[in-house]
Amino acid sequence: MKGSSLPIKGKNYTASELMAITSCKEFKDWEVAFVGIGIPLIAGILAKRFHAPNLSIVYESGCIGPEKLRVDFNVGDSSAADGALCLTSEWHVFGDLQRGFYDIGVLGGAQLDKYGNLNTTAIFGEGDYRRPAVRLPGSGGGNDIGSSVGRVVIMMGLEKNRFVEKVDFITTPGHLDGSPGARERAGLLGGGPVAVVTSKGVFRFHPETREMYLDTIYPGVEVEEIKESVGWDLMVADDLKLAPDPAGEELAALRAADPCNLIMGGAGSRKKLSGLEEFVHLTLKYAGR
Amino acid sequence: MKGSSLPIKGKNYTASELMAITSCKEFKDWEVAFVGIGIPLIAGILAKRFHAPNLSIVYESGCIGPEKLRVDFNVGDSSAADGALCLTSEWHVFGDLQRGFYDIGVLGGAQLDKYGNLNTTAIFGEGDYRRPAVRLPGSGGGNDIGSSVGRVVIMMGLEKNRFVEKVDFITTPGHLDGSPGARERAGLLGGGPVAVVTSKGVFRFHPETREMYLDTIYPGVEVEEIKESVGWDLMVADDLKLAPDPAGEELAALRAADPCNLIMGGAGSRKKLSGLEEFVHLTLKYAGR
Amino acid sequence: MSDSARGNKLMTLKEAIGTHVKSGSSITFGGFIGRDCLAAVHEIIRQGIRDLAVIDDSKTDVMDLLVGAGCVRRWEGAYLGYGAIGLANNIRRAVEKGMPFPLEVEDWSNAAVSMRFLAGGLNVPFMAVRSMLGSDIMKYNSRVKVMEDPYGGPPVALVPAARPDVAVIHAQRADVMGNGQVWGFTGNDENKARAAGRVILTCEELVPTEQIRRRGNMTLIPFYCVDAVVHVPYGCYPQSCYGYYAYDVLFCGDYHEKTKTREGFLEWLDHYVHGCKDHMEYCARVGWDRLMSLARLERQFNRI
Amino acid sequence: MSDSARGNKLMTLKEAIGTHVKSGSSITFGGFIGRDCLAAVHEIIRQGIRDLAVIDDSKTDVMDLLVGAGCVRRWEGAYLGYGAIGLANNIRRAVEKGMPFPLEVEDWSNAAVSMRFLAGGLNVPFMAVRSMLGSDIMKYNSRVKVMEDPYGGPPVALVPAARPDVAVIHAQRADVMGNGQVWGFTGNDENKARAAGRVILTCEELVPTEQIRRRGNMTLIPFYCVDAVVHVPYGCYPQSCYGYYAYDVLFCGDYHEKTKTREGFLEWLDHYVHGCKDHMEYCARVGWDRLMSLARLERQFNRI
Repeated sequence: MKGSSLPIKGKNYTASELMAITSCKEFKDWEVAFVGIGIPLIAGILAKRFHAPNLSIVYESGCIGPEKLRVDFNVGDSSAADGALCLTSEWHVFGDLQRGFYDIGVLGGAQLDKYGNLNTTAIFGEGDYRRPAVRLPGSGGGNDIGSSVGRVVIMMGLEKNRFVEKVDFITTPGHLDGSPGARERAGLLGGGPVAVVTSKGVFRFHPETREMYLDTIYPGVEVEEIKESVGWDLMVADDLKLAPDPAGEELAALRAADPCNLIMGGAGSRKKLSGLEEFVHLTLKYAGR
Repeated sequence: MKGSSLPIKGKNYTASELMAITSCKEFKDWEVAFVGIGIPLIAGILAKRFHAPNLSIVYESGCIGPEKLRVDFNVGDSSAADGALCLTSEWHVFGDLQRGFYDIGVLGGAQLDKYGNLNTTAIFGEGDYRRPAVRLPGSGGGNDIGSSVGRVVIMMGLEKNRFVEKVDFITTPGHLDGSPGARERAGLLGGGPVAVVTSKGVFRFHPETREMYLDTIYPGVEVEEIKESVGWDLMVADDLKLAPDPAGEELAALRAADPCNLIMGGAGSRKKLSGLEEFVHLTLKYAGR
Repeated sequence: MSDSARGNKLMTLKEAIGTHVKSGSSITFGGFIGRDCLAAVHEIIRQGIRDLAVIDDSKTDVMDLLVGAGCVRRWEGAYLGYGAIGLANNIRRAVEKGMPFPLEVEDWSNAAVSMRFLAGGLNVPFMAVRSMLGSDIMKYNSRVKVMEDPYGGPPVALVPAARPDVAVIHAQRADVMGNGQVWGFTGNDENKARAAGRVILTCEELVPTEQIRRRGNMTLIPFYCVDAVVHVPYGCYPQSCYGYYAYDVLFCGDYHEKTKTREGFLEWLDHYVHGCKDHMEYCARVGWDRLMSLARLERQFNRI
Repeated sequence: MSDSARGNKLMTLKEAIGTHVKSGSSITFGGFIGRDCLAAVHEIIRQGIRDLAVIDDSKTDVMDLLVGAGCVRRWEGAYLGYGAIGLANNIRRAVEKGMPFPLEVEDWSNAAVSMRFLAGGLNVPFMAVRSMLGSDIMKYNSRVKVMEDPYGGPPVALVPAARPDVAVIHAQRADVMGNGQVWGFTGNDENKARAAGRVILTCEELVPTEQIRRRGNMTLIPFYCVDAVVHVPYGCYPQSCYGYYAYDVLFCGDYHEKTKTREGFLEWLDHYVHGCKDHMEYCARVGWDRLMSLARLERQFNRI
């Protein structure tokens, strides 16, 4: 997923940065993690820098446990292989996912429902699956990760019409209809989603109903404004938490991990670069090469 | 299969040597061949030395196209990997066999029927499959090669009770019941057996009936003595051929390829060796190392 | 194939594409974003090949170009997007507006596509997989079949073998016989090479067979899978090639920017594809100094 | 597994076998004759483990020893013979005469066993294969099922996934984390390591993780498959280990000779297994000079 470069009012960090730092807490040391490109990857890199130095990141291209010396711009970037413990095939990585070797996966999406079902295939709008208003990338490895990984963390910007009662297309199964054992009945092996980290707060899933509820809110955000951006009557935790401000070293590490600010800053930052040489220079500098 | 060290009467070579040199003619240049250990391998090595220098030998252990610098004593011998074009997995080699990439396979066996069905599982005798008179090694890759390779050459010593009307156990399918399309109906992809090279002559299969007939006879062997060792009324080609004496350079190359005579000579030759050092010395000498 | 042809499969990219890729062919490409052979894609566009059915996993750069250039009729795959950069503009125009042509889409997951190529490579009709269950992928894709496990376990999804007419796969090293050696991640290439009817093997370096023999474990694709060998240095640019050159994120960002309009894409296509008679001209247009910088960057991290 | 255990899985062979292999376990062994870990087999015999169900492809040396020593109840596999040397004497005695115990045999082909481990490693219930059709293997093995192809092709055979309790796999190099690097042919080891419930990884050389990272493409078995790492130089003797030592055909020939009688085998067993407290004593009894000669021979052909 892409980041946004607008700082939170009265703060020295952006919502995207807070998302990355908040979600990095979801990784445990020694786990094997299947993370997507963009903010999820930055979160994984941060986890390795701080509380989970032995976290192994896996890429569907076939890279297992690389040293994160460079930020990747796609899962097939050669940087994904830097000093990897194992360089293998895509089909082996998916087989290992199906075999239950991977603990956590982080996914983004365009549409999400209250049971954590994700849509990354198409926004139908006036159209349908064949002729949608917006054709999205499709599953990629998302459906596979959501089906088989130990637990799933979802990262999405909290915007109107993205958190909906019913998604146009279930690309990646969450808790399906929320009924007990729904995933097992379908033949799914993984545990499904446990958290949704957004640009305004963190949601978790109720153990009985498997319905999403607001668990943590970001500084300067009102519960009402979150409820307005959600397409159903949102439950809020009685002990609603306030996300702590990131530590300075966390922000520094985060910004260093994306030295050209191309992940968090997007196209805007790209234009700020003088050219390829500056990109090469900053990449080598961050890697200490 | 093992060799025998008795020379054919009035000749300077043994029946095993003639078998190896006769069967080596079955390989064509540029083919990919799946050969078993023992005389079949020696035949493959000879083919590479003479008319088929670009023959690639494949081993089920996962070796494709090694330089044959050493003779192998088992398919998993590290010598099978010497300078190979590709070192891969067993399952990939069998997949490639099933995919139709391999032209010819050479198989041995304990029992054979007139349609070329092979038994390498058990000789029942008074007993049965569970408690046989003689338990043989089993299929190994034999069934797979016989099922999927382009064409099969069988090598067996011609002895009483080995060429039978009906084998106790069909380990590797030949032409099954000999009926038209029998292999296709069973779902088999390969062409099945085309020749049976024995210690007394060469058999081939009749294009219409798919029944084995005597095609070539070795020097000093009588048709009657062959018929006596075969368990059915054997057809003999009208133009029965006489196998030519091997050329001196062929015999020399064959003996050089098995410098300790362990394949052709068996246990007897092993005892003739002074010890491991002599084995190492002769192996390096043959390889020119 | 004649004996001499078996011994030496070397061709130019123009010859290889012209001989093996036809309008209406089904096709797959090696690599996984990194190691995608973009040079072959440019040649397919130059030769005006049409109505391709592309069967693949995640192939954004390849597909966005081919679809924008009007070469593709059908997509059977899993992912077409630019990850951190954004959506694929030509894909969106084709699916949402039928521009330049409508694109027939059959959605799969990456694991499903991987298993389809594994089945194709093994020459078996199908593979079982535990993905897509409970999702709408199955609702719109009737070729995914739910099957009861005859050995008594929970239900699984079956996916059919993929058997494209052609595969174009880029390796770091190859010999003229067609042995392809790959370093870094290998994607589904070992199985794509086996599943396809014909294989065009492109490579960064052409090496003598003796060098192949010295590192047989690196031979991902054995000679008997391969029909044509083509030497195409920098063949993946702007994507990365492990051990040779890094990804040019800026060039790709500019492409994404430019292709937001159909006109912008056509200008890009004229400049970088139709405007170049071959891959060497494309490299010159990109700039050899730029390619060298990316090679220098990659070799600071991965050397072969 | 605790974090420290995840970081360092190093054990002695005695500890690893004692912890992970129990009487009644189903088990498989890595390698394909070459790279068979005979040292682990000797330790299993020393510990008096019984009633093993061995699921494997071609595993003559391992099985002839285990069966002769009375450790095995059942064999699901494809080949038990000495190729050019002859039949396996202990196997024959067990099957033909029930000596020392009857051996339950389920026959498969090597391709079938390979597909069973591929299925087990992928955690799918079965694989399709085009072997065994029309043969008597299917007549006596009811777990091979002929299935109509739901996609309209000819019938295929289905084989069930293999999921042994334990796999013992010997690699040329490993780190304490459990990353196993293998050179030469790889047999079915990548899939056996994934299919098994627990994996004991034995190795010729223990190397730092940094060395593993320098050649990630050689890591056949990733750390997360592995439960124990054991350093066992010459662990495959008398079989070969690519790049380290050659096969001792004379020692094996003598073993075959000796085991023609039950008494001869028991003498051999007392001398080389029960008479040695561990693998180092076995190596000493074989003779270090002999092992060095085999290392010298192998390195004339294959170096890593």
